[in-house]
Amino acid sequence: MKLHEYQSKRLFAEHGVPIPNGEIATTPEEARIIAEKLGGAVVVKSQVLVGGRGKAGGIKLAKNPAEAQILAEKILNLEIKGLPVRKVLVDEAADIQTEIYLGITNDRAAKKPVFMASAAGGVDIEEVAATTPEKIIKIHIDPLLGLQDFQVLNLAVGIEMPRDLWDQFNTVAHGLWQAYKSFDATLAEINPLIITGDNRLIAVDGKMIIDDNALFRHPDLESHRDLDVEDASETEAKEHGLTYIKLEGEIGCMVNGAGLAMATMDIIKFFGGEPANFLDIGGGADEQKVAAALRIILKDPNVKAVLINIFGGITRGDLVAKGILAALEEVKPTIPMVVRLVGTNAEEGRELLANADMITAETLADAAQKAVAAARGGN
Amino acid sequence: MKLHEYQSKRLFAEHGVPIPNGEIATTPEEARIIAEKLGGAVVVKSQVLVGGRGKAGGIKLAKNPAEAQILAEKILNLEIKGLPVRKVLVDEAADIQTEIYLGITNDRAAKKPVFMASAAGGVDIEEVAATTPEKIIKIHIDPLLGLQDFQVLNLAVGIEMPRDLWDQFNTVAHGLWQAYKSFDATLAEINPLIITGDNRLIAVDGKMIIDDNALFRHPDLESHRDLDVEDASETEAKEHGLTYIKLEGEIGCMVNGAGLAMATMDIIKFFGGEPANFLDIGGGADEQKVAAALRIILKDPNVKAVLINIFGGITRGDLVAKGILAALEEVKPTIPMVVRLVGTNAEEGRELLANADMITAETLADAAQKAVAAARGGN
Amino acid sequence: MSILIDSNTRLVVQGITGREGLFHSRQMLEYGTHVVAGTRPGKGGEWVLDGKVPVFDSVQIAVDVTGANTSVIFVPARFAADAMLEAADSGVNLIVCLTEGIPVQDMMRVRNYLDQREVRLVGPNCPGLLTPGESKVGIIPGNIAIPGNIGVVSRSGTLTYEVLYALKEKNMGASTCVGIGGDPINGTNFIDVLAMFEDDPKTDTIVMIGEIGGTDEEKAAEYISKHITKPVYSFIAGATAPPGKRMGHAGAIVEGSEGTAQEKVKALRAAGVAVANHPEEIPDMILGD
Amino acid sequence: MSILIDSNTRLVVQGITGREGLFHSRQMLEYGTHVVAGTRPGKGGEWVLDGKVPVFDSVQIAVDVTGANTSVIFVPARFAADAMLEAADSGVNLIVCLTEGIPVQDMMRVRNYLDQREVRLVGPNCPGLLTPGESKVGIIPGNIAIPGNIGVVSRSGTLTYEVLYALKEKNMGASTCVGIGGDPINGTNFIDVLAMFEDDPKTDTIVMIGEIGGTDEEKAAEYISKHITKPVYSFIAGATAPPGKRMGHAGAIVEGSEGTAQEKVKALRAAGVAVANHPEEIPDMILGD
Repeated sequence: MKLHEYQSKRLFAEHGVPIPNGEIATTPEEARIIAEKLGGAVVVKSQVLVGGRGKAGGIKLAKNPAEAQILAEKILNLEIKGLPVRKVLVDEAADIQTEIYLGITNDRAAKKPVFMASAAGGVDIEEVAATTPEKIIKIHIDPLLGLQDFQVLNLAVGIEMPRDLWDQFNTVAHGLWQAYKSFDATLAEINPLIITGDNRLIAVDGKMIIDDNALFRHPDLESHRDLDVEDASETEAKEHGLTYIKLEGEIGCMVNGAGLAMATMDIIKFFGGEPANFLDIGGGADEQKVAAALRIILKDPNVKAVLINIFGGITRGDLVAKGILAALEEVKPTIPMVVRLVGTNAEEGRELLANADMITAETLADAAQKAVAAARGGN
Repeated sequence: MKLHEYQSKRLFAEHGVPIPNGEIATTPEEARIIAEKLGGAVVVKSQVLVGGRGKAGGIKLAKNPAEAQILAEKILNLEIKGLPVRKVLVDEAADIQTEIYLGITNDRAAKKPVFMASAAGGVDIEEVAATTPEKIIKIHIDPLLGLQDFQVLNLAVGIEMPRDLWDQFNTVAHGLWQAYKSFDATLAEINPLIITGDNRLIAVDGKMIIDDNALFRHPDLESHRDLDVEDASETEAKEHGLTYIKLEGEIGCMVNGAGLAMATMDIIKFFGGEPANFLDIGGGADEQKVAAALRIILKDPNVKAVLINIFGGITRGDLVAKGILAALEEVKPTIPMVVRLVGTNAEEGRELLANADMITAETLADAAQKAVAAARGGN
Repeated sequence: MSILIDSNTRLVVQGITGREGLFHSRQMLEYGTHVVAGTRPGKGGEWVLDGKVPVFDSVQIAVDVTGANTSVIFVPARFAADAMLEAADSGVNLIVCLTEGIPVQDMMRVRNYLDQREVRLVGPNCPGLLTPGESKVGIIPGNIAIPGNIGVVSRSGTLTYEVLYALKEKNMGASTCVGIGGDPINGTNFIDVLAMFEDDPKTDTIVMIGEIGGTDEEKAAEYISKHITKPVYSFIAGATAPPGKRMGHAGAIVEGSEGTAQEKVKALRAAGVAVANHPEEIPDMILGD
Repeated sequence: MSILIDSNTRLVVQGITGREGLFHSRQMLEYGTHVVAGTRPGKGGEWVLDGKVPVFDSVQIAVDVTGANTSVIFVPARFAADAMLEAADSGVNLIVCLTEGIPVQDMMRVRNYLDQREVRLVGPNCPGLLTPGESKVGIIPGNIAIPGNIGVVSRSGTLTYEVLYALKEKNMGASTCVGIGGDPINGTNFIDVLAMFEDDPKTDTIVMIGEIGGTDEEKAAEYISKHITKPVYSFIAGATAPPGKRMGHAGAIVEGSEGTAQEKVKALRAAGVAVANHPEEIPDMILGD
């Protein structure tokens, strides 16, 4: 789950990272009132979960409260990369002398978190990573030991942080690590961490991604979820314990297991079709899940045929068949359905489906070819 | 540093361990008022840092506030194993069905903390440890990983904790571990942890010893120090960065290094004398430390001769000599002093002491024999 | 012979009283696996599966009483890290964790702790192991594979079944099938299993099923070119997956240009591996050689 | 030859700019030790000891620039755990920590972390190492020992000096002297060093100086009886220490009947070790044999 800039920065601040004074506004008037409270110049920043907000006009400097109101109105009317701007963060404008990049993420190859820092922080950090990766210092953190002071020192030396700021940098680095750790982040990033004219470090922008698998430990973060970034069908699928990703093709897929689901998409393509979605009903799927999955697939108007490929392991063929029957009952689809059941209780499942109006297949290749043919026939 | 029962229990409670309602009283009247507030029967418990308080009459059950006042008066007038009772803890009386022992300490051989539990808790736990050690379940905790739920489960199963109390036990065990860890304890102990008639776990008595070396991390705990348990001279020594332990003999010793200090005591004994103290001036001792050390030694009226044995490494002989001269100037001792300086800057030290009225020695054996003879001669 | 599990495997099932734990314990027992114990805190003393398998409160007791040497974990994600650590401290030498959805920071701690001990973890988020005709630890349906000389290793669950099933349809059997799981941090990787198959006299041919995300397949390719003398066949799932989308498995994230199916296929082919267009091609490719 | 340090030792001094660090770095340099670098965060770029030794901000840089292979730590107790971890991660293969008063929980974490790595820690709370005539790492005064064939290992600092000095007075020399330190949790124990001396062709005789507290001497006695063929001489300090009193060293606590001098002496004598009544007896005992 991605968190907004303002949410991320507040979580960092809880662990001692200095952030600008600022508040969230949902109307231009609120933005003005906040700017009045803060005094002086402010930055009005759209809170949407995409990159490139600045280039899209979503971040503006306002010299006074009246200007803050005008800019907030403009920004709140923006749509950035398809996402509406519903909130703006009004932050005290900072005196930026230097921009530093700081980030922690999981390094799957090392099986450890990796702490990254660069003196070339700011909007171009991805460019830096691509063209001059040696400018990004990386230090792995032992997950049992945690971040150590000497590692922060190595980061500070590596990015040539002025020595009089090392103590502040230590606080920021440990704060970021604590936030990463205590909120089960898969990414915790400050970009830029700025050095001000009066020699203070401030986290001007922040980003966190929380491990969805760990949200049970952070029920309070559930309220931070932004549904705008999530496709309605994907969200509905998630509520049913399914993983659904909409694609552009015409053959709807329902498969158990992510690997097999991808392989099914691949074989559809191999035989000349285009998958309409990725859909993994997961292990041990029951009637309700299967019915929900079929409803979600059939909602997509591009779908011309459906391929159901279930290889029973934890998932049982009979329960899948019952789910299919229940969904057919409810949705009464008019497009052709190809079904292939193999594995645990597949026999029982096939018997249950014998009377339904479905195309059956023995092999995956057979199923894919039949689905491709059916989708063409349905045009 | 040893903590009192009430201090330990409060630190446990900060980490979620249930303790009885109760407060500290320094006068009988306060004890009555607390008992009134608590209502019902209370236990009046002397707060002194020695074992065997109950057998010494330092723990009494009072049926009502009036009785609490009378008992508190008695207890506050007690001296237990030489220590005055200055405070009593007035706790709600608990309905004790079962007494369990729980403790965490450092196992130096395993280089890990060890969590101990026994169903045979209460005052006889030391007897249990000595005669039926198999009744004490021990589980080592990885210091990097910390206490895990499965380990608590193994403790619970090991002491046959009733299953309906496992969740409560988990809270208590983790609370004790957190207290041990976050306060740098070398011992954190609940004895007894009781099961009440209505099936609750309560830590009725508690004990903590804090690692003196870690007190810099816990400046707030300094106020918990009880000076009664510390010999005045030992405390004075500590303030000067010295380690002094008073013994019963007649030869005062000043040595650098604990091992050499012990060896010096041993050799005094070997040659027929008795050491009056252990005194380690530590590494890198300077003038001030040496002068303080000599003053402390000479305060002991039993001392008939002093043996100064300094083998310079970090400690420099010239600085030691200057310290001795400063102390002699101030204290003007009348008893014989034997001095042996070897190692770093020993030459310079010996030159400085050449004019002082002291007996010198080349070897440790020589020094010890001269000190023993001098102590006898001085009788 | 075979790798990791065989007829000497004595299994304790962590979470045996749950729906999945019980269902698959019965399947394993019926397959012939020596399921000697189960655990569920608070249910020690009960017996399950028609009185055939005793339940203990902890793995330690199960190991002490029954001599279990392998553990399989069916507990929910939030308890899985503790279950793996418990198994690691109890004296078993193989832990197979099927649980899906374990927080990645939990897995980093577990993996770094396990690396200090003499115990192998397979998984998590995997279907487990099958040595056809001898032992099955996990949820791979026993009837989709027959004994043979093909070693199968895979990051995917059901995709593995496809391959085993396709092999069986051509009357080809497996020595051992190892599902290493699709999570970004796991206990056993391709290279570990490739090395075991290379040393296993029962295995003549290796099938490796990968998918997009990470660089384990690329590393495996490098290892194969240096250390593996037996023929290797492969399929990589996810050629049609759009970049930047998370396809169910936490591992299957394509970041930048790293870990695409195209790259993995290229690396494997460069290492002399025959890569199939779809999983059902594999048996014919092996027969064709 | 010798153990742990010799003329190939290239030393980085952590905390070189402090009073003790600087004083003893000069002593080591004058003794002939290759003091190639020092560290002090914030002072990287300076030079100390008459411009002979460069100061770096971190051990990593010091190692990268100077090829240091050994570190000695002079930093205060509250920074010592970090300093040891820093050294362990920087690529040196020997860390000698002199710092006294390190919290025991810090040491447990450090020790358990170091056990996962290929690095040896000597200390903390120790006087360091001396290979007479070749190299000195720590604070053992160089002029109190001469080269020879006696390996000395000790938990105590100044007591070790007594022994070296007493040997020198009889014109007897040491191969290497190892101060393992008196803390309850340390990096290297008696057994580790005994094994090294046993394998060291330069060492013919071993002197082991113990003290009350813990059971390391008892374990050493057991090890000696099984594995050490060279003659071992010993002295155990603390026979007159009253039980239950902490004698300076955190290790020197007598709990119950465990770890008394009497017990240790008994165990050592049972293992064939000659135990002296006081340290200055040792040279004559060796000469007498």
